[in-house]
Amino acid sequence: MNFDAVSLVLIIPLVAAALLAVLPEYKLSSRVNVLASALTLGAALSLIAHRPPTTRYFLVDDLNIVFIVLNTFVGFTTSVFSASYIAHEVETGKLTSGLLRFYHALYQIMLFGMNLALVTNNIGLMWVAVELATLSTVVLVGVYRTPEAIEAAWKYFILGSVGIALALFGTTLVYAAARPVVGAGLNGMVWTELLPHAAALDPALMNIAFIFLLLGYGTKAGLFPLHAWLPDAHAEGPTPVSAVLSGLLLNVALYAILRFKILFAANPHVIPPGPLMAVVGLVTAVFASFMLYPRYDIKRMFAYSSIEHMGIITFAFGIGGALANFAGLLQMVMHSLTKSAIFFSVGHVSQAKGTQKMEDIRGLTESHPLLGWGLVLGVVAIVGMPPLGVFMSEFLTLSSAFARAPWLAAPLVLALLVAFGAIMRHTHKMAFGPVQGSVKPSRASYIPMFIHLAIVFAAGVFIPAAVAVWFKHVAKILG
Amino acid sequence: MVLIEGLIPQGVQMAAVLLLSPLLVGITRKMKARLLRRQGAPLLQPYRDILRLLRKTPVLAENASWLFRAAPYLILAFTWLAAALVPTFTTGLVFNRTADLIAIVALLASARFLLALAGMDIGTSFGGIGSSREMMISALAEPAMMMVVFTLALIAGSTQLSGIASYMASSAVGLRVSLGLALVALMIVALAENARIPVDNPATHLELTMVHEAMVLEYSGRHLAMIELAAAVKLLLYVSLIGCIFVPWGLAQAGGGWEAYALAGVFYLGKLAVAACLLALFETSIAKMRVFRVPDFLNVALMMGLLATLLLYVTGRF
Amino acid sequence: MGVMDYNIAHMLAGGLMLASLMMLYQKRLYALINIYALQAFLLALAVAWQAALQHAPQLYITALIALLFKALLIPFALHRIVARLHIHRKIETVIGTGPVMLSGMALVALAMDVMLKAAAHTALLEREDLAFALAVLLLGLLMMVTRRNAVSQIIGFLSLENGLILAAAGTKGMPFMVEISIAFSILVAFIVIGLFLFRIRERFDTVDLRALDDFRGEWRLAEAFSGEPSYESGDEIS
Amino acid sequence: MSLAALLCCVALLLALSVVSAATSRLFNATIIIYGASCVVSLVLLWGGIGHLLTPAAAMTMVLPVGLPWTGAHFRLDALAAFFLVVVNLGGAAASFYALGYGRHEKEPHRVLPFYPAFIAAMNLVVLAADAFTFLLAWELMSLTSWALVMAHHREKENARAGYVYIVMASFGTFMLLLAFALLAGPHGLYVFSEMQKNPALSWRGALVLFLVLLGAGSKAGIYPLHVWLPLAHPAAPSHVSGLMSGVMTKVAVYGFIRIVFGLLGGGGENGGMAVLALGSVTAVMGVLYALMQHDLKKLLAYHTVENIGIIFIGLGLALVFKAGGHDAFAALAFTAALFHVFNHSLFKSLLFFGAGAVQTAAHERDMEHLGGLIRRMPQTAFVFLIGCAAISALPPFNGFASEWLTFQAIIQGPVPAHWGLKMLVPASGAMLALAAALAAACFVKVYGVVFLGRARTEQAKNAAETDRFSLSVMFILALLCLLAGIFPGFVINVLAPAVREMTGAHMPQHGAGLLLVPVSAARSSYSGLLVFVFIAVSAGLAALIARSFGGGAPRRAPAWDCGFPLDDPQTQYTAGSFAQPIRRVFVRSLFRASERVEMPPPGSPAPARLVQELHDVAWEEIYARISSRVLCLAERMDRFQFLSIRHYLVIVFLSLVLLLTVLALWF
Repeated sequence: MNFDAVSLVLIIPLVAAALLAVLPEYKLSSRVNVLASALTLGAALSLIAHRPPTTRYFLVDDLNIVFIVLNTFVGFTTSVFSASYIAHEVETGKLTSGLLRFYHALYQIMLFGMNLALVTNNIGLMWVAVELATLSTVVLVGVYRTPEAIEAAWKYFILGSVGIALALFGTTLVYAAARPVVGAGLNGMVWTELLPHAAALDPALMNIAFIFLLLGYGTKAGLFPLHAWLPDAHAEGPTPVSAVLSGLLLNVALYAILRFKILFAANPHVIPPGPLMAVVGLVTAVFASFMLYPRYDIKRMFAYSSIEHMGIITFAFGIGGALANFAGLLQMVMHSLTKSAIFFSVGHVSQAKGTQKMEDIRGLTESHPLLGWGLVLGVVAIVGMPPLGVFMSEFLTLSSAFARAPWLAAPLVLALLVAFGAIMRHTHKMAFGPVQGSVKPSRASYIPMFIHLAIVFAAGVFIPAAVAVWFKHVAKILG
Repeated sequence: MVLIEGLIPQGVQMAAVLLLSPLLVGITRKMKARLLRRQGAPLLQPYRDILRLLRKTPVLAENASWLFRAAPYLILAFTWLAAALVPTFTTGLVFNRTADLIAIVALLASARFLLALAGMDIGTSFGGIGSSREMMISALAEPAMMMVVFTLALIAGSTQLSGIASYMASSAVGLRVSLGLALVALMIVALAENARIPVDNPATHLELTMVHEAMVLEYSGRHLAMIELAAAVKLLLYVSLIGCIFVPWGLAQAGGGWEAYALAGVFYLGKLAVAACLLALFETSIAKMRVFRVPDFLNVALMMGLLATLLLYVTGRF
Repeated sequence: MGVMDYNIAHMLAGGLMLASLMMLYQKRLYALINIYALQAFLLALAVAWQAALQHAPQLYITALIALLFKALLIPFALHRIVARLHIHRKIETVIGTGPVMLSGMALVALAMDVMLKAAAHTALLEREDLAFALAVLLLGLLMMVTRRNAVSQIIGFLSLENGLILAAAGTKGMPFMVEISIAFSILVAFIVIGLFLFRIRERFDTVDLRALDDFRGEWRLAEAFSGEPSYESGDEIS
Repeated sequence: MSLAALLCCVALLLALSVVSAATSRLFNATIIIYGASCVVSLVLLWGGIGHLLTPAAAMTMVLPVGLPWTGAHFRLDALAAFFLVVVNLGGAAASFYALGYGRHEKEPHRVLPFYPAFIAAMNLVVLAADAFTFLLAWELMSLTSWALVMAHHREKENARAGYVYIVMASFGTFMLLLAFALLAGPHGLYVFSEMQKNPALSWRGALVLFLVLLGAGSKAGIYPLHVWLPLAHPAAPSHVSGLMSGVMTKVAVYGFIRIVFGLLGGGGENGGMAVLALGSVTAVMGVLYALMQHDLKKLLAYHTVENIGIIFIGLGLALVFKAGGHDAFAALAFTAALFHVFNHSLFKSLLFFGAGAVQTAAHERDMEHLGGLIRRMPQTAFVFLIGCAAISALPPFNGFASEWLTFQAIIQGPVPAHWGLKMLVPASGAMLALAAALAAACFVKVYGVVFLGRARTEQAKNAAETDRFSLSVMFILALLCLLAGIFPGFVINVLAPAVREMTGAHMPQHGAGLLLVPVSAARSSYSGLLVFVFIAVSAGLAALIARSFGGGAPRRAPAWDCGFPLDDPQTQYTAGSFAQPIRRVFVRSLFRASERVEMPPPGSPAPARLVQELHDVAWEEIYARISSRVLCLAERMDRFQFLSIRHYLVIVFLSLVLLLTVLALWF
């Protein structure tokens, strides 16, 4: 294997992880962390220009390059945010340098796992990669070692493991279905080999496989009723991890589902995966939107918002068609950027105010104007108001769904409205009104947050033609 | 030339409504007194009252504003304009096109608006009481009046009063249920708008139920004269209105010549006299209502007007 | 492939499933752990047999991992945990043995029905392996949801995972077998270490999961704010 | 002026927003930002007027922003030009007003950055010609105005107002989005010109109308979707309140017209009926709410609801006539509606500016604490009186002219064939008359209690006349109210192209502008100019003549008050007592009003109390219920947050078994 960009995307995080595991000083290691993430991002960007040839192990096509670039980008910005976040945690004594070594190394391992899951051309390797990413995030979630954090990590771990097991069984079944057609051995797991023969695969086995894969990777993606780990994992872990969980790991799981969806949709004898995904997505969105109301913890609320968005995205992909797929893809990108920006803001807010309880956070726009308005802007974006990017994707999702199946779009509107009401209700109280809690200025790094929001804003009003064409092409791939 | 020829009857009408209105009040009062077996004031007493008021020095409350001083003249102007547009002795006057029946109702509303404001200017409780009740009554009377307008417009195909009057005078109308309903509604509205019994008592001050008089309590001198005159013009307006719509006989056609105008004028005076007598008769034979019974009374008018309109809409006839 | 080959494979896979069923009605922890060890041993044999049948040497590694790690190391560790942590030897179940066994039977039937119908085109052996594996997987899940005790829940997961390895090994030529079994071993190790960790940090007095429930997210927050008692952590929802 | 130039102006406004976000804390920022907004608005206004006056073909433009493969389409036709005029007239007036008013703002950095963007968004809505751009601008308008509502965020009431507002706005946007989705069809033809080519039919058409009524109606303030409006409009600074009430609701009307008339091609007879009925109810309910209200700005906001009702009566009639094929009458009704849009934007801005002046002068919005301001602020009082007269539909002002046209449309229009309409059309006439009469009553209350009488508090006593900027813009608006009232023919001529675009016909052209003739002079006519001249001349003459009798100059004396003048200003009629008769007559059941006297027990020195209760039925029956349902449902679902791991596993297990069973049984 020569040293091409794909291997760089994978090797840099691995090397960095090894290095970080031994570096003692947290300031240095957080810089190394940023550097490594930046290098990975650079490697990923170079993939756009020079697409490496497809091998049996690695594949870079229009679909996953979106994910890869997004992944490495958010990974990079989060590492920047993480540096300032961690500094504060060390000051307040919540984390020790020993734990931080652990933290930084695992951060890179997690990135490695996710990148591997995205670039691999092999459904077995993909499974391994997702598991790796999951395990590393489990540890990251539990890093504070408070009872709540351990409980969240444990829950995440157990439910995630069951999900992983189900996904593996599904993968095995796909291979079993493919073997008679593609032949035994590695080829039976290579996605680019499977796809041309999709129509010939045993439909009955594929049906069962789809159930297992949907449940398995759906657990990772936080689809109802498999979402239970997600809110707590977001709420109890360090905020950079929450940002990465929401912004990236969910996408990776979704990416896996999408890959399989393409495969299943190509076989006319299999139960079409679209409707099932649409229904699951819809139920997820409606459920999560209601769950947003009785929330006390700010991070948990935004975690539920992530679930809601995953529901919407799954719904959009389930509906299918050029418009809805485009919308789903766009929504996914926008959600990653926005939600991580929100978590950046939330992280600093909860550090500044010393609490994650929304009751104790009041009048943010006055006490911490930049953070407060950043949060408001992020929330405005996440609930789908223009001129920010989520609006465009929700516009397309809703309008294409409503024109085709009004009865499916109606619950989605309900979900969006209920979620809107809930998030706004909480945010309103936090951002406005008389100040409550600490007013001491926070030493925050605003750059990652505002970069994300700027991109989201730009995408809301202007998507460059090249990107649009590319996304549209992907939408076509998705069927 | 044509314009001048047209302007003369218009001018006559305008002068007539202004000059005749106190007489109408006088006749009514006289009739009422006689019905009560009193001698009553002379017929021309209202003229004397107005003249006397004009000569007196007006006394203004210390905190009266410019609005308070300007209102009487504007009230008179609005009322007078409205009255000038109602055909008294002839249809087709030059100014007729200025405003149709809806606009006439609105002109009266303007006058009332100013009067009610003037009532509140000094900041006494009586003024407020009067304004508040006046607006409550008008809130019911105006829609009822509008329904009457609708009815007439649907029958005559016009909201132009001279058009309506000409149509009513023609033989095409006949007896209609809706017209009857409209007449009753219009009469109720007229009673309410002119502060007559049973809605208000024009003859008393200082009664807790009073409406119109309460608003003008603080006025004196020429301001009061203007308001009294405006009230008289308004009464004349409603009488003329009922006359030209429901008793359109004797109206001269436009450009009918002096003889026709003169004859019509005599008819008109006769109508006024009869109306005054009927009004007096009605007022002496009925008691004043409690103020919160008034809405019910006006609701009758509103319902009748609405019924008349609906009948016309639904059936096209009646 | 001869009849004998098939029969042996069949017997081993069936044995795996039987072990799962046996686990369902165990009342004592040690017995449960022992049966798990038995199942892992059977798995190792089954994988080795598959390795021989498929001429796939890498499967021997998988078999070896199963034997050393699952049949020996983990049961040993679990024994130690139970002894060290003074966990009740009696297994607390959510529903009685009878219903559990009945549901287990139903699950086996479901697995057979779904799988045998589905894999009609594939080889008989593979089909049966997949069917048994699905049954083991479902039984493992059933065990996880009917036990309150953390150790027995984990054993449920482990047996579930045995089913997965069986399926993977039974599917001819499945790549990444070694990677997958290593990945799973790490997972399992994590779980077991997790158990230790919790104990070591003395966060929990017992490994009964009800103790963990007290730290469910927002639990205390919700109580603090609403003032009303929250939901019983019992079994009214299932 | 070309469309590109107009769009540049809009971009300039947006840029202004960005600039002010950075500089709003500077000393001169207020003047610079408002001044610049005013100038840009004037330029846009000029562009709009120019397009209306010179009959030019519609201009279109596509920018490569927005939805990637459609781009952002913009179009300037007569209708858009008319609303451009409405928006920018209001925008320029508000900006100019704010030059004075804005100086009282304590936290300009919470107002300035959003203000130019708000105006820009409204302009964009009017110019947009594809669904995405339209909705984007629409929601941007909501967003910026929400931020402005939250400018004074520390007051608890404002926070609630902002919340209700933003939720309702989002609801409306979603409804419009769905309507556009139906119009665009499954292939996503989002450009208006494409939508026009294949209009939605049958149930889809009805659904579109329904959704637009919900969407645009909620923004415009149709009953019972109006609840946010009286909360949000008063919460904003007064110049913004004026914009929101006077202009933003009109943009909502524009949205309704654009979609229903322009894209859907009319909603059919049933649709027209629904709009008519809603308009009538809105008009009456709006004014009744206003009568019960004693907060000056809230009251004005409720009057916006009323006037929106009047506008929708006109639009409903236009739809009905259009469905019946009576284009000329549709044009009449439509003209009436547009005219009222224009008029309302004038006098509602004027009134809100006046209210703002009162608020800054007396630091009070509650009418019960004001009074006698005519003596302290005579000029404000004068223009406010004109505003009151105009909104009460009194001749010779503009409000009357447009309401008169609406009446004419009702009366002169052909009798519809539909039995429901036969009932509804006259009923809507009655409702309109009732609304007009009640509005007059309400403004007697407003003016009488706020400006007349004696000051009820020290603050009111010490109020001072407002600044020159505010006064001059109020005078201009008052003058416009008068001019539009006495030259309605001119306005109608200008409106003709827009009316023709939407209804296919237009009202007869008016000549020199003396007479306003809806159908033919024989049937009805009105001349505001003559009325004005006559009133002015005869009132002047009457004054002259009356003086000539020798009464002499008036003498000042204490008020007579039937011989018992009471010094305490509290003895005056209050807003509450003024409204009491109407309250007893009209609103008892509609508002579940109750009054009871609480008598202390015998011997107790406690005062007896009169307790009045009013219930907002629309709020309690619809919104409170919905929100409690949602919260209740959320509470129930919240169980899922608190299950144990085993329970979650049970759920996973059951879903797996369920799916497998389904598979086993069906496949």
